[in-house]
Amino acid sequence: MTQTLSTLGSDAPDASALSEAQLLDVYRTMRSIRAFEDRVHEEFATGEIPGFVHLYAGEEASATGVCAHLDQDRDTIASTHRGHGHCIAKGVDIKPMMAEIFGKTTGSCRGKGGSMHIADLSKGMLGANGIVGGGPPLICGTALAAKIKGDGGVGVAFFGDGASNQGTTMEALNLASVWDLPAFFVAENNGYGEAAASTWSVSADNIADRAAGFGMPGVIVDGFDFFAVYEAAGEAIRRAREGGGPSLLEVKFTRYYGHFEGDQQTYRGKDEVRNARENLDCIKRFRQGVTESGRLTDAQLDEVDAQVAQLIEEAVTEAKAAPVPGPKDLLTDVYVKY
Amino acid sequence: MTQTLSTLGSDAPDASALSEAQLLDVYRTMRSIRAFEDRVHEEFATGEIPGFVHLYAGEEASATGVCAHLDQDRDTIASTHRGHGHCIAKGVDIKPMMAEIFGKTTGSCRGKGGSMHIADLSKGMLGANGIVGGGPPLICGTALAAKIKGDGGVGVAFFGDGASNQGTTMEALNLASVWDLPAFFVAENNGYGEAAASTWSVSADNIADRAAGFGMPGVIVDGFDFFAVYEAAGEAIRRAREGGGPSLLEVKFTRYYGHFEGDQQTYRGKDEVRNARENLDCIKRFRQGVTESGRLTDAQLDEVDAQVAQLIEEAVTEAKAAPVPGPKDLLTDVYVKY
Amino acid sequence: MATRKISYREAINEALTQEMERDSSVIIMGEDVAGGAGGQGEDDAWGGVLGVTKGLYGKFPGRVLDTPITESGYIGAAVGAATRGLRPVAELMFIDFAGVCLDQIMNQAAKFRYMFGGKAVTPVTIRAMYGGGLRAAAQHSQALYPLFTHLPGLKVVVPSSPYEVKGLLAQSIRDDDPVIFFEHKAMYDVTGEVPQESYTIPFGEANVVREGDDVTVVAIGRMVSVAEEAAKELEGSGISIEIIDPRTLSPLDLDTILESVENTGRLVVVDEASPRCNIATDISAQVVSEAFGDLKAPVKMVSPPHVPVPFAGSLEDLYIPSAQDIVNAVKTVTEWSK
Amino acid sequence: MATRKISYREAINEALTQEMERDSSVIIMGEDVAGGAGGQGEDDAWGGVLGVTKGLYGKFPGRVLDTPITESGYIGAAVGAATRGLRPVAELMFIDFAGVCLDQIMNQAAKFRYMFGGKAVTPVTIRAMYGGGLRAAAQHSQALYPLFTHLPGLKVVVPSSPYEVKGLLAQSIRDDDPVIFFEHKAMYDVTGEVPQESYTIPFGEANVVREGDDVTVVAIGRMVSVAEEAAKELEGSGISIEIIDPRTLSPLDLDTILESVENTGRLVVVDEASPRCNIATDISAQVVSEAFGDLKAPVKMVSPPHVPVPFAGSLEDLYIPSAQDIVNAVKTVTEWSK
Ligand SMILES: Cc1ncc(C[n+]2csc(CCOP(=O)(O)OP(=O)(O)O)c2C)c(N)n1
Ligand SMILES: Cc1ncc(C[n+]2csc(CCOP(=O)(O)OP(=O)(O)O)c2C)c(N)n1
Ligand SMILES: [Mg+2]
Ligand SMILES: [Mg+2]
Repeated sequence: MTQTLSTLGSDAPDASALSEAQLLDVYRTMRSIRAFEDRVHEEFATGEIPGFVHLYAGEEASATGVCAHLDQDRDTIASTHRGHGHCIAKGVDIKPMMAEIFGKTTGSCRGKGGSMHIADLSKGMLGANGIVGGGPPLICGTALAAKIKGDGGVGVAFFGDGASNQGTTMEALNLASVWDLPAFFVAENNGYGEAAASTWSVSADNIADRAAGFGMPGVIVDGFDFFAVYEAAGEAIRRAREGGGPSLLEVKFTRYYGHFEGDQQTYRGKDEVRNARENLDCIKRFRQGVTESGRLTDAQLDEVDAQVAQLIEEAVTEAKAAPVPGPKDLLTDVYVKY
Repeated sequence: MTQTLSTLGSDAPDASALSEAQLLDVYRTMRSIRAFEDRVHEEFATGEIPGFVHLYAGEEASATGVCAHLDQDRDTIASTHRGHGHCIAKGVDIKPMMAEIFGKTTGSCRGKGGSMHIADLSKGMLGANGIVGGGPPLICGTALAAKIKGDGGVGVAFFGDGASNQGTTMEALNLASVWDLPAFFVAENNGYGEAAASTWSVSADNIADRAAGFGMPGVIVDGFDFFAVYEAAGEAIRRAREGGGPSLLEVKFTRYYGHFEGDQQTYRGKDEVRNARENLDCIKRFRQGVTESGRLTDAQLDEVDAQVAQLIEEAVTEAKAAPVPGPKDLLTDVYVKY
Repeated sequence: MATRKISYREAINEALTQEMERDSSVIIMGEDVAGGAGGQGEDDAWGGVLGVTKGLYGKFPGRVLDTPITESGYIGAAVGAATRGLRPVAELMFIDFAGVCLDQIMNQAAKFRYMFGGKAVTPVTIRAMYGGGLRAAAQHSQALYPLFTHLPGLKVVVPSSPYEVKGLLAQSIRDDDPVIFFEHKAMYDVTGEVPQESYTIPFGEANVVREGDDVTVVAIGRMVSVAEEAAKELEGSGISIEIIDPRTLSPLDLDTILESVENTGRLVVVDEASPRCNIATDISAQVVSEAFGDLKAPVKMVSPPHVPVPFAGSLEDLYIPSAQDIVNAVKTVTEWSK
Repeated sequence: MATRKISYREAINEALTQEMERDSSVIIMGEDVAGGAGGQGEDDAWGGVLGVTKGLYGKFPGRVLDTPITESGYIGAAVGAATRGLRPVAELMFIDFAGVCLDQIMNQAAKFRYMFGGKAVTPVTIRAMYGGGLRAAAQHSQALYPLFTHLPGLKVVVPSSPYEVKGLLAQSIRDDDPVIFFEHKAMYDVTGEVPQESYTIPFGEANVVREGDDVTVVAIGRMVSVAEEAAKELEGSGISIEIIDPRTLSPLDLDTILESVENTGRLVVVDEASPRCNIATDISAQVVSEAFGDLKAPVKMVSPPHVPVPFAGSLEDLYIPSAQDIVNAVKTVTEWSK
């Protein structure tokens, strides 16, 4: 049942119908993620950011192409340890995100969660997750809630190639199918789970090949191509909303940084990242596509770049200046009532 | 990659080559399981057997057809809560089994395990298991041990249709494939996990359809047909022994009794069991096959029946007469040394 | 409120029914809780494995959901659904099965609120059977509530009678925090006076089951009735014990225990859980830390030995704390002198 | 034995190396312990996530196995392999991940011997990181050894220094029972004197780290060094504490603690685990039960508050028990009077 995009036919949402404003939004999202991650990379290197940090640079087209179809109210996503991109694409505010990574009271989670646990339920973002495979079962629940409420909402679980081998993920695929849930599973295959290659850890040729065993469509897209992700995701989400049940999308690409900040990456081929950055990059490709086709101008895009750069600069400055949590914060927020 | 038996080709072990003695062994095993289970059913009804008991009657061809290819020394099986058949087929002694079910010191586990935990490591039987999906990961380990020792041993995990949806089972399938283990996964699809139909709980048409997603062959056989199971299992086990990696076999049939003793089974279709008992039964079919082809005589088979009946009778009598464990048994056997 | 005698099982069913009637966001899920899906026989054939949810499926269409055998999947789904406005009651058949789904309880449900800076509410209730007495052996007889009491973010409820189970379950469902609700599998047929109308019993308020002057006996769950037996036996010796049922282990009403100890000067804690790091040690340590000056004798703990639960009835009866064990402990502390 | 200064990390690596040299049945498995499989870059790039197993892959071909992200799968495989003659050392990266594989530890490895009537031997060692201090937040900072100490059938080891970690790991690997081995993630760079030669430290023999007369302080794992700091601070006040490192929590050497308390009459237990049902409560309760008459003051427990581990450094530092907390507790018990 695994399909490549071309076989999807006329049902697919039409990326060429995106308006100028929508295209600018898409670009702003991808650029924001990239700028956010590049800056966190720098700040981490100076020792100012505590804890474990996993960067999403290179994978922007996935979060952006999927979340472009989602509402903040009725649609929920569950993310991974590599969650900044999903947060930004789902509309979580960037300044509190940055403050959270620095462990400040102004953070999305008041400094209690950090990079691995940024969440914003009010935006339908059910959290980054420190547990590989933690998210997919949760999404069966948010999809079930949407189905029972009948609000047309969809649940989307992002997970990595490594996570695709976790039992929790596979259970969620089966459960979503058995319960016929409005759920969408996005396998972000960036080639590695930590230092282990996905070609080794996934016993099928493609993660999407597992979809058939769970009675759902499985589609593979080029994750460097925003429009490909956008169309494939749109199709799956539309189907889910209309009661057509869950699907699995495998998005293939490469991550630009190490598994986590500090990773020397000697397990990778020498030119892997350089090649991707130079020849495949999703932002370059998007930019080239929309300018060559005359849908957007370089000036418009440059203006977005400048706005994003300024926002990130402010986010970092404000995050650094913000207060750290104090003794009384230690004991709050455990229970609603105890 | 799912195959039906006919497509396996000439590699399959040839059931027609089974000798008279071997055929009698097979029959003795199936008959022993049936007689054991029928008797446990009766004894349970009188209230003499404590705890939860799950009977294997109707499924004899699976345990027998698979274990016919296994050695006691180098090959290990992991079983399920419905484990009596696997035990008997792997050569665990019947009298200690019966005593175990009655909770006596003469039991296989000295009365500490009961029906759900009968084991005999000396026979390569790593235990019935009270946890659905508990066995498959263990078998990756026994197969790994065989691989590392290089003794040609194989690990076999039996599990039910319900267990096929458990993450632990699916993880084991992937791991066995990634590690290229001499492992064999036998999905015993008896139509139900407790009261839930497998057609509902398994999101694919067949459990074997999942094999492709784990890069291994998946084969379906008629579980009422000993010879079909024997040939399919033989092929998979031979391949595993020769370093050809793991496979998945789906054995389809029906269980004759309730999920556990006491189950009223109102969730089942009215004639389901009667039909299977009358028209599909593996023992009847085996008997008919071997007598019609002249490979065995009714007299030979009747003699086995009589011997089995006597063995079971003795087993029950001795089990009932055996002593229960006493106070000092409570604290032993927790650690090798503490 | 007018009461009538019903069983513990009926009391649970009644609480579920009444909560589902008053709040349409309450849903139920679990293995065969809706009777077993997809079969050819009757609807609502089972009501969970021991019949507790029987009848709910017909009363609340679409809100009583069978699940495949996929504890990580559906416990996770219950948690996810709880973050999106539902109040799921998930049945984890035996608490022993927490081994295959602990992450969704320990790292997801329990931690969301804190990790997310107080911005999540996860009103999920997980009902599970615990305890010994049914000859269910090592994997189906554990108490395990100490594991959950250890984990911040969870509430742990262990009701001791039909009256308690109804009121505490209603409170659990209305409660805004994740609750693990322990039902003793040997108590379903115990009957007691229970009001027909809906009522709740608040968390963190211990119940003084019996007043007495000489020794405070804190007992958990089914041990409350065993302590009551012991109280009767002790009447002959002229020793009067005060029995306290904490009802909820997290939160724990230490004050009521301390008040009693202030009066009696002696404490025995009776806990069916394995002896290391259990509730008996927890309460003992807390009382000693807070009220050492009140104590006239050592605090004694009555718990099983540090061994798995044995199958044979002769052993299991020795394993489970008995009235005689309590009597002995009470005598030890009353007779104690330096 | 001649010693030299090496790190905790190096001491672990050395123990693994020496045990693998002396016994060919010792194998190692875990995520990226062999460096990361299948990539285009260097072999042995990682040595587990924090470099502990680095170099072993090259030294022991075929005996150091990377795994996919499949904790139920490979922990189960380690357990299964242990029943078939290997001595697997499985790395569970963070003990927090026990949530996705607890069953194989709790219901399989821990219970085989008892359930099978003493006829199984399961010499598996599970190494895992625990503890706070690295700003790793709620899902990567737990101590959790109380959960495993609660479970009969397991041994629980928490080494407190480079010397201890080497000798205790060697013993764990040679031990015939399942061992959960806790390495504090903030200690890998701590250095200390360690013999080059192989040696073992027996289980169940506490170490009196420092002698003293006024208060017995039992401290676990990294808390031993924090207690040593406290001891120095207390010297000024003229209070001398005796510090005991239990080394193994199961089995627990209660006798050494009781002897010390007999002398000091006062006890403080320092435990980095969450406060309910933890080791501090366990040891307190056992000492009170056995040695109430020796106590001159309440037993005090120094543990974190009942909240998840916070991310922000300002909070985490408050969360983890400090030398000052120990000093305060020691003063409370020395100054205590009715
Ligand atoms: C249950 C669990 N196992 C292991 C880890 C450690 N870990 C964190 S991220 C990671 C790799 C995940 O790989 P993948 O799913 O491909 O996501 P990616 O990092 O490539 O985005 C691992 C092994 C974890 N956090 N949780
Ligand atoms: C982890 C776990 N979940 C649930 C159960 C309860 N349970 C015992 S047997 C069973 C049904 C198993 O179905 P299947 O795998 O098809 O095996 P069958 O009983 O049909 O042989 C269930 C749900 C269990 N023992 N363990
Ligand atoms: Mg990846
Ligand atoms: Mg079945």
